[in-house]
Amino acid sequence: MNIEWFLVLSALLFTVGLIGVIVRRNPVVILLCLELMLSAGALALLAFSRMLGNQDGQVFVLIVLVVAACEVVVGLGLVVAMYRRRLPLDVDEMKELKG
Amino acid sequence: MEQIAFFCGAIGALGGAIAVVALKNPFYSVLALVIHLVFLAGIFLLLMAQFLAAALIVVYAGAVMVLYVFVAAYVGGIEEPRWDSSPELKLIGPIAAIALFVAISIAIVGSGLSALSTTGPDDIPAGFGTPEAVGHLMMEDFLIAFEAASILLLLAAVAAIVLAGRRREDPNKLPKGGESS
Amino acid sequence: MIFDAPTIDYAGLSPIIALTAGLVAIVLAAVIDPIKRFGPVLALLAYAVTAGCLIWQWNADVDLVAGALRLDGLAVTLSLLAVVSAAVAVLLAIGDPSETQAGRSDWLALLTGSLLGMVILAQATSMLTFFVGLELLSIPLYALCGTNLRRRESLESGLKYLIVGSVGSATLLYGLAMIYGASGATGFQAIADGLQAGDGMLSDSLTLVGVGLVAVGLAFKVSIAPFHQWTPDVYQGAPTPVTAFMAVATKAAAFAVFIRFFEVALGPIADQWDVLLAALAALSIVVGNVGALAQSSLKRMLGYSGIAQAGYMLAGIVTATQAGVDALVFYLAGYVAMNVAAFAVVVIRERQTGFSDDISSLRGLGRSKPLVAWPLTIAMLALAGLPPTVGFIGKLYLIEALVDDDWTWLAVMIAIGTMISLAYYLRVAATVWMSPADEPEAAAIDTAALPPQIAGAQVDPFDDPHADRRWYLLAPAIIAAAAAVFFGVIPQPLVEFANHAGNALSIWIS
Amino acid sequence: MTATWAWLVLLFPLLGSMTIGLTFRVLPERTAGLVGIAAIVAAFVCGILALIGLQGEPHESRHVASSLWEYASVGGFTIDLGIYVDPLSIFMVLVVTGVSSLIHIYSYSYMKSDQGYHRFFSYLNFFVFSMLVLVLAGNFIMLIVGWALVGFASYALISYWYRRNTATKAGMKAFVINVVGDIGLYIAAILIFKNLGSVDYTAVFEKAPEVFSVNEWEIVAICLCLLVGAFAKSAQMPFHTWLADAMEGPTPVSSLIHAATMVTAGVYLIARCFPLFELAPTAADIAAWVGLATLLIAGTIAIAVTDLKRIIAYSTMSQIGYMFVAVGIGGYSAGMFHLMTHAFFKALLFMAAGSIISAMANMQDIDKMKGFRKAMPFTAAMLIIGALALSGFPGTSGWFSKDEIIDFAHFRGGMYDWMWIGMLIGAFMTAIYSFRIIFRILPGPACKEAEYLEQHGHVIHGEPKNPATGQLEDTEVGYPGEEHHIAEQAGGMKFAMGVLGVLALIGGLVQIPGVSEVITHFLEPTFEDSIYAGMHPSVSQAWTGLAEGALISIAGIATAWLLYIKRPDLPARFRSRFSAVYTLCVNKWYGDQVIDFLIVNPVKAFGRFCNGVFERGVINGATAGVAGITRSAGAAVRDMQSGLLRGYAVLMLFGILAIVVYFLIRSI
Repeated sequence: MNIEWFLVLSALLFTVGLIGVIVRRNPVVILLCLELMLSAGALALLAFSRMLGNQDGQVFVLIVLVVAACEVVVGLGLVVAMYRRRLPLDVDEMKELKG
Repeated sequence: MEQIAFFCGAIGALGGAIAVVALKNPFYSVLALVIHLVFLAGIFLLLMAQFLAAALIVVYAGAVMVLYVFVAAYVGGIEEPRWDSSPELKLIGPIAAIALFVAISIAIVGSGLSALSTTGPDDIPAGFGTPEAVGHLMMEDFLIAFEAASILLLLAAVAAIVLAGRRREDPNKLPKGGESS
Repeated sequence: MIFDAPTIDYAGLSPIIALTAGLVAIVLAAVIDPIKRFGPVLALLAYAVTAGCLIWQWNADVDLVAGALRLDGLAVTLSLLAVVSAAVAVLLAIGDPSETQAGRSDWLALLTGSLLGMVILAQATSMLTFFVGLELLSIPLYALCGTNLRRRESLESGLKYLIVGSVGSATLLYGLAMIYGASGATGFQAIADGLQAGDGMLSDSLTLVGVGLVAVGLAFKVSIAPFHQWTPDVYQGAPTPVTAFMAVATKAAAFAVFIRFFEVALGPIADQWDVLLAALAALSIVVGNVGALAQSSLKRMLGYSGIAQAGYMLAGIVTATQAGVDALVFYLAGYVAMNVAAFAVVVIRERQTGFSDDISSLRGLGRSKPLVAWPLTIAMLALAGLPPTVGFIGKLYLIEALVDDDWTWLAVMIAIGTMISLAYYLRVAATVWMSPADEPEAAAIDTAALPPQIAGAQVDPFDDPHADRRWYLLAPAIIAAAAAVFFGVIPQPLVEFANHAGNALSIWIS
Repeated sequence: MTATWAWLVLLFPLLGSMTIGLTFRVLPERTAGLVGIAAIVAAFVCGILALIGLQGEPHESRHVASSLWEYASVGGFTIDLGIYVDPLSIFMVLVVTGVSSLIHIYSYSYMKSDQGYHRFFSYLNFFVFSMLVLVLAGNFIMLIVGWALVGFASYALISYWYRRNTATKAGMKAFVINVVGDIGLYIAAILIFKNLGSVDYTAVFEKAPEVFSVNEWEIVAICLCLLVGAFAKSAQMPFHTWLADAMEGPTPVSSLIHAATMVTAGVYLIARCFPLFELAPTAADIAAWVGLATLLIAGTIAIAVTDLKRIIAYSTMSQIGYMFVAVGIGGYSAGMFHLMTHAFFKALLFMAAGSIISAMANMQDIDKMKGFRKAMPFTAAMLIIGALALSGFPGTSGWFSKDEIIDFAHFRGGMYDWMWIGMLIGAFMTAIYSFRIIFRILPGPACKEAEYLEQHGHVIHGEPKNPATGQLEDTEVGYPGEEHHIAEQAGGMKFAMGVLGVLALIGGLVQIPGVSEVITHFLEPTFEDSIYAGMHPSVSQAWTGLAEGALISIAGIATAWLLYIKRPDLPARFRSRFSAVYTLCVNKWYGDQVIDFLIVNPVKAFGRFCNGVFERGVINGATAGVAGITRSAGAAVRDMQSGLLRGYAVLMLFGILAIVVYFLIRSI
């Protein structure tokens, strides 16, 4: 299987994640979409790692997984904090700051 | 055989991803992401990343997704309203994103890097992608990144406690309705 | 397989070790109540030791831990700037609602963690350390922005920052992956070698798109237009000590890696990316300055101004010369002084006026509280680049470096941007000095001078009418303002400082 | 030694400003004033000592570049905190410190009842310091520093009465336009450094002829950028609108900054950079033509407006127009000479105007002033001296200086003859508007305020009103105070005006063609490398020019007399002596009406047009246009900042897309 295919798939996943960030309003779902974007990056790294026969990319992906997990934890923490404060869980309602 | 595996994996991963974006209920979106991750792990295997495939399933699809499920359950499955404050974003956003996909694809396909149209070298070292190999690299070449990642996990835990933990202060100390709007 | 442990140069690694030890101590202190009160002391101590290690290693020029990090002039100088601004943030946060609500030690742990990320980032010479350093910098900051849990704006800014920031990180990661693929390496020097060795990789679409995506990710971190939009919102919504830290230290660290990645790893293809960065710099100058014109919130105005200032600094990278890096580091150092002075005053005023950072709340400050008014005025004049402040010299250096490298048009953009910026900076200075004080009775009780920001709250427990007499708030403001003037009159020490950073790159750039 | 004195010139005003600024809580008010005066007088004395030192040098080495310390250096770029002392800069130092000393003395009395006495003197000293930095600068960076500081000081002083809305607005306007000029100067300095590798005057002027050929586009661009700076600071078209509004500041400020010193900085700049301008004659010609246009248009406006201070302000623009013509066509010493005499008589006119305005309880409309001759004899005398000098009456200082410029244009011949004619017309208008002031204010039956002053011996205390809007003023922090001061009763004012009066009368004697050409000789070391150095009209030509000037001036004064004195009572006299028919046929038709029809009305109409359509419409329109573009761009930026997170993501996406596509195209 050519490496190009993996890369195109990763580009597709990246795009889908980006679309999700743009069209969805629920912050939890947006966090999921961010996961998609990061996993697209991870897939690209692994593809290149395979292509190069170099395992640096694999370690990189492991780090990316950790980072993604941390991002999720903080993001969900913020969501919970907002929920506790009875703020609407809708990014379109977060318009306190603008202009 | 490999092609079939790849396309199955690709369709599954992509389908899961699209389902994440498309499903109205965040609870289902989380489940869709789990599906996506499972198929993605399969693709990882095709790329000879056994350890990462396992890590993705165990840590990610397992642990992190549980966190999602908990939060989704805690805040409730809020269905997004049909009404949208800026419908034009729903139109131009995806169009631009698809344009970006096309551009990146052109960059990949048009690249002069000849190795891209191969399946990668055949003479890869033995044990490529095994826990042992990755672990060695991590402890030898990328020690700092590894340590920093562990500190990051610690900080994420602290952050979660700060943001979502129950306040220990006397609630009376804080004015009620201290909301700015 | 034999385990082949990397050699560790403990002296070179000492700043990171000191900071990590400090972080651990702070986290542990959170558990022990009697020590908890001394969190700020602990944090300051840790920063002092870190700074001491950095100064000790002033002349270091070594690769550390298997080429993951590199401690050299650039790393030392920019890490010092980050450490200084973190120390200021600790002082400014004493008694701040965000710190109190987050639990003092936890808040400080997050801050220290972010600082650790910055120090790592400033030394990063591998894509992995680059990425993990950037995330270590950002993720605690996302949380810190949301730590004023009672305020809707704070949580909103935290979530906004997290989401937009993660999009930026994902883009960066994608770009790094492409460069990894194109060059076959993760170390910066190895990337440069790999790109040069590869057949036509210097202008390959894969390389260049990767460069573009990395540029986006970094531009996001230093708030360069059009990736700036989080900046005003987050600056305004975040607790002010966090904003102060974020405005200064993030820029220092992100610019460090920006310089390193672009000048070292991508140095061979400088002529491919310089026009793009120049365009981004020019756009930022315009967007930042124009956007700041009609702001009424001081923090928001500083946010926009930060976009413009980032544009000025980015111009230093565009040249890909040592003079450009010197100018950038000089400007950054000056920027630390000016911003610290400004934000310290904002903190003081916020606490006195029920957490309003509206520019009108500065009215008559010059008469009633000259000790607070002067630092703010100096900060504004310095940001505007008026002589004899450090801002003037900084802009001059940038312009000189640009002109020297035939980027005259960008130099002219800086000049024009500076002139536009006078309008809003001087408006603040004018409000401080020219407008009459509020009605005398209102002036007596400062908290009543403005309607409380928080509806329904009789007295905010965090209001502090005597904030202008707290040494930990006043000292940063006065010292920073004095530094902004001192280095404007006698810039040579700061020039040496900047040269030290630039010299570290002398192998790679002219 | 010379350099040391020059440094001290800089030091004293700075010290004065800081002393007053820092000790305003403890220093008694009058002491603050005295400190301010002492600082400037000390600077003046040091200036004289520097002059003596400089004159002691041999002719060819009369220039000293002194650097206090190397301010900063990076790469190949060093900035010295350096000054350049040569006859030109010393000349400017003496004019600035001399006139400033007198104006400080004047202000000591004039501002007596103002609440912000300390602030005023601190600002004023700071202004003098900035101005001295500007004229003593030894490189373009110091020049920019001085240039910016002067603009800042001017802004602070115009909006000195900050509770007056109109004053703060005027200050802002002045600042914005000055900033446009600063950009020009900035860019010029950037280009100079780029092309010549240095910003030091000596190095730049030495290298410029080697690097540039005459009228090469780069040197023309540099000079045009310099001119933008010069035009903005000196209120030349199209950057002149701020000056009239700047009259919102206290009268001593108008006198010092907006007549005698700051506004002449542009003239100084061109004279200082003459080696560059001589390499770019196109730019020099542009300077001269713009000067000519300004002097004509400002002259007509001065005839049309009725606000006393604004008339003088427009006249300032017009006179600076003369100086621009002079330095633009190579008559450097003539330009500097006019700069000096103008400083004398214009400062004097403003001071006298200030005295009158005080007596009018801050009313500034000359239509409401009448008959002050008896009530304020001293002020009246000074006003007349000032007007005589301004209109170039034979024997006064303005006669010698202005006609030297006019004559030089004629001497250059060719297209400069058109300038010569234009300037003669301008001189005629100058005489008309300067005596319009005199004839409106002094003779005739006393108005209410003059009468009150005459009878009671002190000025009337009207309600403090803003002359522009008619709103009540805030006397606490925003007004000259409830008590007004006039020269007749305040020694300081009288002294300052007296000295300036004498200088305005006899100051021209230093430069009588064929007799004593002090200024030309003094400035010779600076300008000896100029290509115009040897070019002088002969003595007889010069005297012919002076004679023409005298005729024009007297004709102008006579016309003014006809228009503003004779006409009002002309009909009455004729009605009593002659028959109605005769009156109608001869005098009314062939006398006033013709003049009215042929001269006054067109001029007035043109003035009104300039003031109304041109100023308000075109210039303000352009300013507003630029401001509007900036504002709408600001609105666009802010609109995009909708707070909508998804919007941000879309914008980021577009940014990413643009960059990726850009690189894709590059990679092909």
